[in-house]
Amino acid sequence: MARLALDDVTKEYRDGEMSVVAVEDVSLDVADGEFLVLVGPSGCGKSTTLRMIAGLETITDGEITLDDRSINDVPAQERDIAMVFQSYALYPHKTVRGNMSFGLEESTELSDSDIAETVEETAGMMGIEDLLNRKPGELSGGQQQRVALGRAIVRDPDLFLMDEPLSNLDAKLRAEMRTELQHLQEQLGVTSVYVTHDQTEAMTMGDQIAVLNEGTLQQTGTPLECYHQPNNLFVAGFIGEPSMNFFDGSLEENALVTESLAYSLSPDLRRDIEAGTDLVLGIRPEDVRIDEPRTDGQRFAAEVIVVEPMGNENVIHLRFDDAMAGDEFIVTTEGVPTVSAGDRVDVEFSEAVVHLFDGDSGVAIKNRTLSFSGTPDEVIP
Amino acid sequence: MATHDTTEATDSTTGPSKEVVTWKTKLRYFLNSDFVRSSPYWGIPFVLMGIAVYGGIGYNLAISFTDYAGIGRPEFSNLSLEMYRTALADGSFRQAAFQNFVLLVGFTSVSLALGLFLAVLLDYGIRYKETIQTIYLLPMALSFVVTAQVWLWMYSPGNGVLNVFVTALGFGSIDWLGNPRIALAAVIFALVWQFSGYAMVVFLAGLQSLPSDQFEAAKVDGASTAKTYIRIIIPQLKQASVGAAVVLMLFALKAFDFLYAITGDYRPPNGTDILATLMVREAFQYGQWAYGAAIATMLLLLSLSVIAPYLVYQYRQGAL
Amino acid sequence: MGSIQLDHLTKRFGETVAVEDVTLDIADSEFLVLVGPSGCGKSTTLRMLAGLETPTAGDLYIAGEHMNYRVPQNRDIAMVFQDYALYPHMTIHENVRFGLEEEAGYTDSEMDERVEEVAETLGIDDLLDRKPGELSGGQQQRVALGRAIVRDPEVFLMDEPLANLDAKLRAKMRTELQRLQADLDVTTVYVTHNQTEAMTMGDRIAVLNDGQLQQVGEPLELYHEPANQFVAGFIGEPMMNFLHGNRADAGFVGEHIEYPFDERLERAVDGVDDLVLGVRPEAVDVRRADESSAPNLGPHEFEMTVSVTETHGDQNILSLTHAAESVDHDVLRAVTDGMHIVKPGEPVTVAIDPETIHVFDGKTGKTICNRRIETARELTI
Amino acid sequence: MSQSTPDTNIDVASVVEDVNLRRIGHYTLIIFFLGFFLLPLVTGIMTALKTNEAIARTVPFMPPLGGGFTLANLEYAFSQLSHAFINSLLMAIPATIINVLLASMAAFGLTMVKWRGQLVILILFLIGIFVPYQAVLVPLARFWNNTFPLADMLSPLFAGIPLLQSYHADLVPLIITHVAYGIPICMILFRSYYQSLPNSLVEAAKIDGASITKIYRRIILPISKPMFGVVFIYQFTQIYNEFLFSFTLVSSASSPEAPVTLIIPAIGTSTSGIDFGIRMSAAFLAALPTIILYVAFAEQFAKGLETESG
Repeated sequence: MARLALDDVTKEYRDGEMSVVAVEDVSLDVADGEFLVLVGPSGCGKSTTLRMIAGLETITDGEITLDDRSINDVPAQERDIAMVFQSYALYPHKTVRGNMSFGLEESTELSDSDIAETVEETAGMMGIEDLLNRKPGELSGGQQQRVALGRAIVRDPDLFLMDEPLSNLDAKLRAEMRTELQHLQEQLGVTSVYVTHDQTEAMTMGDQIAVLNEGTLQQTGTPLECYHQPNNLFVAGFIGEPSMNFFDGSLEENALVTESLAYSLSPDLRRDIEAGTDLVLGIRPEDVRIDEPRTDGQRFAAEVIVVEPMGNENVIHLRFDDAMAGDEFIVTTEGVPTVSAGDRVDVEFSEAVVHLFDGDSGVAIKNRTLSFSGTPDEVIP
Repeated sequence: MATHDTTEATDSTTGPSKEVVTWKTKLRYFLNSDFVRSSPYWGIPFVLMGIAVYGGIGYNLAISFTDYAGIGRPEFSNLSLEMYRTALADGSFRQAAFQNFVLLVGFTSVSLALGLFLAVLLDYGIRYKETIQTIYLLPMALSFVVTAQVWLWMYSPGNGVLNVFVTALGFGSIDWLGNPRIALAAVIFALVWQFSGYAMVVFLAGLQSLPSDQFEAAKVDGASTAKTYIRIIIPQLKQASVGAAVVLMLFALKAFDFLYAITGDYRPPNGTDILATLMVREAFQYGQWAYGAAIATMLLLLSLSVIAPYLVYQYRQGAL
Repeated sequence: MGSIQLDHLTKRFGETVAVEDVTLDIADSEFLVLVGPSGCGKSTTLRMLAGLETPTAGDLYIAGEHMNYRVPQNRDIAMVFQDYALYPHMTIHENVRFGLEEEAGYTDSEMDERVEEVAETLGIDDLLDRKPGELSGGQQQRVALGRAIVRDPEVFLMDEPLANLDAKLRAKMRTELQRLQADLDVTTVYVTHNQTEAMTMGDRIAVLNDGQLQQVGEPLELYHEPANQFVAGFIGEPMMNFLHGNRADAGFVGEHIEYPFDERLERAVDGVDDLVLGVRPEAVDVRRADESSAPNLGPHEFEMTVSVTETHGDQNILSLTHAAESVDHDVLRAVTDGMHIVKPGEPVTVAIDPETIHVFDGKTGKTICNRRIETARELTI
Repeated sequence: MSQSTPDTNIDVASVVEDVNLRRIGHYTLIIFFLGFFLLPLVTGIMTALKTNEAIARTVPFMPPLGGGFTLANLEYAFSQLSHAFINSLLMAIPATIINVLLASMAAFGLTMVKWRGQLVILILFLIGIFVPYQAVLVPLARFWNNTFPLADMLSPLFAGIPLLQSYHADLVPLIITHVAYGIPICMILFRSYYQSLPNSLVEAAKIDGASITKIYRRIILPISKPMFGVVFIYQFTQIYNEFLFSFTLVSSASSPEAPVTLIIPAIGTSTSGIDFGIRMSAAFLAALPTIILYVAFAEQFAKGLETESG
């Protein structure tokens, strides 16, 4: 049980004259029992951040505290954390039992029989009790994954760290393990930090998401907060699959004018924006409505380029008449596709669902209005 | 791809074939196949090597069954195991075999242990690693003959380096190579000096092929550096140890060059005679060709008894 | 032209049967996707087409000619490998040109011209002087395509060509590949284990499992009318829900729920006892339980509890357990609209329309009846 | 280490001290072993540069001071060895080149296709590495001396070639012998490299229409350039340093065709014992080519050894 905090943590790699800042002034607060997902493209500094928390990298500047105690100078061996590695890092010469007992033997004073009991109990929980006497090389990818998790859980640590633990599994197994990991974390209630580059994992698993790019923190929030109320263009584009559609343009009179369309903005919206400001219009593929042709200020004629049926939904690639050949946008529709390649259709960008970003800084000016049903309390604080 | 597939395909054609496949088609396919086209590549070197190695071994074996002593041609009409019986009854043969065994075990185990120690020493984050490794490995670039000269001087009973140290400590000088009771140990020590660098390189490669997250996982598991090496890292070097041990043992069996070069004579220092020197002496100094051949055959069997388990091990590991 | 026939094709490696009695006709200029889990024999089938493996039995025809006994060099095919297999010591220009050198009827300058032409089509013309090691994954992938295209072969073979790309790039290359194939009009056999690629790219899909052909058909045909339980489970993400149980007087009695049959289902299951019901997650309707205070359930409605909610933004995937049973056994997964939030632990009412039910034979896995579809036309888009 | 905060000052200090102590111990061991490996070599070189008087009176590994320094021993050793150097190189260079080429071809041929029975061929190659040469010495001597005296046949021919002497013909059997017995180890070195190449490389070339010969010439040969370096250096060192074959096939250390290794054990011996000044000079000169090669290509050398144990 622990509360983890990072306070302006920076990591700089110096090599002679060269200096690379991998992580810059990152501050995070992970409440006791919370599941935090660090997400971002490769090279964004998420793994470095995790490794600093683990004690595998030193900290250039800032402070990491666990339950208000600074752990900057505590060696990894004494931090009482458990980590699941991307490659699992199982010890190939030891049996599953040996792998799971090793941490207990090295970091606790438990007797051999206590260790054996704890290991068996955890193995039972993970459904790997039949595998205890096998070596990692004899196990399938999914089983190795379970053993790696079991090895972490058995130590009952203050903190779980996971570095892309699902990335070596195939799609089906990954989806399965995703749900299982969530079940498990809820059951154990251990504070966890989970690193991934996969936005789906971030969205579906995290209590909180921290989005990193180029070493700096872009946004922290609940998954739906990051999805519906992104702080900036990066978060808007990174979270969500297929990606949000973006149209670059600038404010002219009462409309946002881009290469291929003039999107009229309501007076309310354009009141605080200077004319001529560079803007980016963003709209999620599922928020675009496709209709019979009938153009007005927020409806535009477009041509269907490709239809990708997925069964439950369809990904439709469209292009505005004036747009360049490669400049397409994407719309998703549900059920059976009603349009096919070559069709001419109208698309509607309702003002309620569009996002506006500053063209220079990428900062969000307006996010979509939300219309949740069900029990949305807490998903957006 | 594989040729045997071709034959199988024709044996077990089940469905109705829409087109009659003639033997000509199949012959053309066979002649076009990678198997036929690639066979000259390995075939020519294989024949050359095969004649030299296996032809040689066979001929050697044949001679060992005769009583050929260098006069005329070997007489193959009257073959017997006489030479082998003579050898096994001969005291100097038995002594050479025993000393060979001591050399084999002593040299291999000490070189492995020292090599492992050096590898761990270099593996654990130090500066100028490349340079240090190069120096540790330097003796490997020398020939047995040169090493022998250097150590002959080191062991020199007059003012060799070893005796300089020994006398400085207040002891009397020692005739390292002249004393039959320590000569073998001195030879082993010199060979260890030359070959422990080799074991180090093999272990180092093994250490570096281990993913670094094994170290990290152990660290997070709470293990100290020493514990990590002992419990996690070194047990995983089994494969490397087996490979290095085999190569070292074969060096020990072939240590003839070194022993010859120490004295510049067929007879090595007392107490260091091994099968290889005995064989060359019998055959080339005394012209006892058949007897030499018989000793060589037994040396070969000894080598095979080291290699065969190794090959089986490699095969089981899927490394062949 | 480039049509392909597989006639009772079988491949055995010693005792193991990799491909068993596969018969398949691929029309000229068709895009056929071979899909299945790893080890299902799809790559072996492709390698037999390429001449890299010899069939154990059966016959293989490309463009009407018998191919069993022809080395790959003489087959007039091009192949794109998963690892791209670019020659690391040659420039991109030399890589693309290598195959042309063996084709008759090109002068040196014609070859260079052809290489440049292809490079331009693929947008790699400014990379021609570089070596493969200097290119990004996406660029290497294009070069691999270029090398295949340049020879203008009868048939393209592709072995998981997108597997090494990240998710965003993969989605992009997917549509690009489709367009390219349509422009070039060359018969293409594409191997993947990814059902999304299969659904979105193939004119037709052939599903393989354990070396046996399960079903061949258009993407939506496989989605809505699977021939057996394997295809039903393999195609579609999230996966179809399966409920195991038996035939009873009232209908179906399973481990967790009882489901009364309507007339259509009643007729279909006639005489079969061991049953598996299938229902796609998007066909499961979830309402909050307290919307009607008295639980007044219809015959196809159930009380359940949400165990895990995965928020994707545009949709939510709910894992549901039976209200009366323990929490750790999920019965169903359901997809709800992104704006409809249901939290873990909430009681819900679940409705499953009998029209959407698939029924499979529990012993053989064969489909007994598929869901009802409005019109046949819907499948042929 | 990381920067310290006030309340953890003491901890940091003790941690630093601890680390330093360990580091000092660590480096002390490393330096001790540097001495262990270098001392005999330094001793040899120093002795080579000393007058006999200095050798008798000074500590062997100390550098020669003042009048103790001389190049006479080296000059003498060089005059004795100069012919032998040419012999050694005439033998080692062609043998290595043929050896490496044949081995690469064999390795390519054996990794190209998988077929039943291949394992037998492979094992026969592997055993070839480990066979003690004593087991073939008697046949070898008889073959080149009695059955097929190639050297005698070639020597009139060699007499006619400029820069070569008729006795150089005696090196031809040695070259062939080295090639034949060197193929197995070199073949295994190449094979391990070819096996690490992705299969798809060769398959792609096949589908591109390339014949086996073209695949070897255009794909495999250029890709294995680094491995050629490794194997060449490894094998050159082996052949140059080899003693037993020369000992068997060359009639004596005083023969004109004797390579360097054969002469060393006999050099500088007199009735009064061994003249170590001359002996060390000769040993140093003999080792020089391989030492230079080794220092220049240490990485390739180590790579060859690593792969050997396999």
